[in-house]
Amino acid sequence: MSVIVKKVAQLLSGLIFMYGVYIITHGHLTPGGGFAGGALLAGSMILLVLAFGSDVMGLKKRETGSSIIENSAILVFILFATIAMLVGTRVFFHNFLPVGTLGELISAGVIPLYNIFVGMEVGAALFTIFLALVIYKEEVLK
Amino acid sequence: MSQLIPLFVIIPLVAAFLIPIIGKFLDGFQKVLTSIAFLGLSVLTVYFLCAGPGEPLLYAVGGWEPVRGIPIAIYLVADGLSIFMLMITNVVGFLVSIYSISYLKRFTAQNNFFALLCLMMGGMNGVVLSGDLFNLFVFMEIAVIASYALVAFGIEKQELEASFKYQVLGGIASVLILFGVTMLYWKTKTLNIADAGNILRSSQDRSFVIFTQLFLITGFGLKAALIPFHAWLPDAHSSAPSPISAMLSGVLIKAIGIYAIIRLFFNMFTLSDEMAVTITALGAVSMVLGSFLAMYQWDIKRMLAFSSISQVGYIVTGVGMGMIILARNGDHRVAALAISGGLFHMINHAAFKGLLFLNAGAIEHETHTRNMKSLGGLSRSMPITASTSMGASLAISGIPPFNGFFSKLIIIIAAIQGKFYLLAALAVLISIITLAYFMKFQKYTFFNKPGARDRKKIKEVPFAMCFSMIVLAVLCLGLSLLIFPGIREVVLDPAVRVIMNASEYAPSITGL
Amino acid sequence: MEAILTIILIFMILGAIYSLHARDLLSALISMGIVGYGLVICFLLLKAPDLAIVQILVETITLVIMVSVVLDSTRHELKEKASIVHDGQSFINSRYVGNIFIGVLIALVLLYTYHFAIENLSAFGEHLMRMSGPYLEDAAGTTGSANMVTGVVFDYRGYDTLGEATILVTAVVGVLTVLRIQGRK
Amino acid sequence: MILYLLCFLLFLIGLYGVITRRNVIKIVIGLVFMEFSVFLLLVLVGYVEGAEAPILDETIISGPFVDPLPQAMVLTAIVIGLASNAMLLAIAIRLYKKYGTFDIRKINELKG
Repeated sequence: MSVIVKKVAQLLSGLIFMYGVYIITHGHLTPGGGFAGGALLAGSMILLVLAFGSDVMGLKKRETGSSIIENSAILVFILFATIAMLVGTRVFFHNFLPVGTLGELISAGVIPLYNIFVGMEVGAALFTIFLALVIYKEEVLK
Repeated sequence: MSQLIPLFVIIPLVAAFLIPIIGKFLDGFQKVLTSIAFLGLSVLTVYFLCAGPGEPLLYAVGGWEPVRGIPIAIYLVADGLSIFMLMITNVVGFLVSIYSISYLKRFTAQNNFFALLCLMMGGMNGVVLSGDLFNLFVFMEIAVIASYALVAFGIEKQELEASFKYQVLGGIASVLILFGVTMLYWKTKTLNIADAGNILRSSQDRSFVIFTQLFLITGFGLKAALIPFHAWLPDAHSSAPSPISAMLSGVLIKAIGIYAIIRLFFNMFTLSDEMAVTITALGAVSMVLGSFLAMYQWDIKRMLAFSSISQVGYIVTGVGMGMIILARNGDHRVAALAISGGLFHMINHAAFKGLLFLNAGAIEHETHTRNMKSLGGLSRSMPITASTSMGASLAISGIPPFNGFFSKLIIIIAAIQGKFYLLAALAVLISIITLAYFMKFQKYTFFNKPGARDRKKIKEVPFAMCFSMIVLAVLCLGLSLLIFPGIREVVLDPAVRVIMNASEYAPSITGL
Repeated sequence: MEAILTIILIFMILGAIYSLHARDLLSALISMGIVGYGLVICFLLLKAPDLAIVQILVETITLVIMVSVVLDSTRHELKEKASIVHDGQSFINSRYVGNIFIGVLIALVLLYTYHFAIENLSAFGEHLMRMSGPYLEDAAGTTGSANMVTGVVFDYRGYDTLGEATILVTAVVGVLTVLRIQGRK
Repeated sequence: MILYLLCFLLFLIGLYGVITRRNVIKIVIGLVFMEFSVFLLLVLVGYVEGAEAPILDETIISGPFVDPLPQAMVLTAIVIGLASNAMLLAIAIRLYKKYGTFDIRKINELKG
């Protein structure tokens, strides 16, 4: 890719990443949430990979760690759901933190936490799928 | 006790998420963790079976109480039928996980295999416990997507092609089911199966009901591989690694195909004569054509796959006859007999078909071929495989005292009492044909003169594989005990009661 | 409202038909994009901004992946044949016309049946809530989430979301399994 | 009514594509169209005339709102569709490597 594309991608991907983080953390207040924000995070990474190529970023070898992030995030997600079985009313997936005031950033109990971990999980998962189907594929097709 | 219900889903999922993280650094972790998790699930199931209170156990996820009598949360329901299905999935899953430890030595990426196995298990447990239409769909998708990957696990030409066919037909089936769920939500404005059942019972909208039922029966029929929706099954079951064939054939098509059909058509929709006849006809056609197709196969696993279609036909025929009798308001005792015959055959089929696929895997593991023509004389070099597969073949062909005899007998008696003479005759005839092609399998594989291959190198498979085969063979004999009233009342009768009394299933959830 | 949606849907259907009959795969994918982004507009008009965001992102990522898959295959076929990938069917064939006729007939019969099936269901825009009614009543007191879709996704139906996230994990493990370099030792 | 019929037509077109097309990628596209039609149907079912999106802020405090449940279901279903498409594409790539084509008439080692 040309220098212009690289420079623009470099600038944009940071913005997209920040926007993804915003969407995730405000998932319980504004449209969007873990899934949309996670897809944005993956999108910013994908943009970088497409602009710079996988060689530059050292993504050719398969141990990129994105699948570890993904598994850890979903593990924490299910852990929170299971913690609810041990505290308070002792029900799976019960919202065990205080609900707080409607419309504030820290409110809605565990929902923002779920949002964050699902966002991480979706972002890492989509990026891994992209890496597998677009980058590793070349290795397979050789 | 109902506090423990979510564990059936949490345990396999947590195991599946841990394996890719820790298995990378610690070799052997994946096998140990999977086996321990599945053993724990089996123990939990047995506990539920023995200590269960008899009435359905309910669990509202998130702790949301019904508002104005309308359930708003996702309910997990552990009633007789669910626990019966859990027993099939978890016990067979545990034995398969033990078997895989040795079988998988030749493959790479064992972490992924065991993670996918755990995910498939979590999906199936989620399906059989779910009391919510959309939740059932979601967990069904977990199970089938894991099975798509597992069928293609060997990444050779045939496996990939089989997986592709399976995925396309499975994808159509999933969309059809989601469409059916959408239609149901449109009509009933709820996703809870019991609540939706109450609304459907009180309304008279035949064109809607028939249309939705056709979508759902096609979707779940594709998943259960009833003829004419069977095109994917012979390829997928014969190409997958053998433990996975045992899981697919023994468990998956029952948990996401037949179980879902039973649950939705008995406990949600009002029984209708046409749909009952359609389901029975699908079952009978599968029963007959499946066994005729199986006769011509020379590939062991293809033969077993076609035989699965035929045996699943028996199950659906049994259950369908019960449905016809109930829809026509006939004798409830005969209906109960037919349904219990179908369910009994379901658990038996899980045992002997799982065993037969494991045997086929053992043969392939040692001789590297599945073609009966090039095998022979294995009874001397592989005594355990030979004797267990003999037991399973006799069981599937309905020879006493093996379990298959009793379940087929119950189905045939129910057919005669319910005046379905043609179905009774077909069931007997197909049983004889089954005996014929399994004797062919036995003769060519274990008793004929040894083939051209080097006999010396062939020896019995490792201990882990033998262990699973022996336990399943013992189960093939032991499940015959289910005809005795004392045991039947614990295992079969609660499941039959749930199926028979749709009106009992609903109030326990919506009435509260 | 209904008129605008109808027009968009007709465009989506035309795009779908073209996509399935396009002679090279790249134009098929581009017209698939028409359908996908049309769906995004429908979601926006139907007051579902969350879905619109997710759909536009998922559609874009899917298109990027699919184009990359197709480009790889067409590149070396281009060298050989100097032509685009054919789907192997021409419109002039008489058997093909017959097939179209049968297809349209089946579609009409099914649509007619469907019309009867949905006759007595609630009409467009007249939806009455039963299960989801309580979800909307007191967001501040129950879930505390101002975005009630998020409230439903993570609280009332959090268990579904667990399943959904698990499906993504399954797909990742499955894709990595299928695309590994060597199958057997 | 016309919207629902068009939606079902999109479903049938997808089904037609899956059944009649001979190219792996076209089959995937057909499946995607079927999924799209069901998503749209779900959201159409949950729409309430003159209602707001179910998101509270300073200006929108009370209803009527459109039904959030079908939206949550579609959110889940979109991700499920993405996952199954990814699996299909992975198999398609492998098949292409083995057979050198996307034409399923040439991918026929098994009898079915």
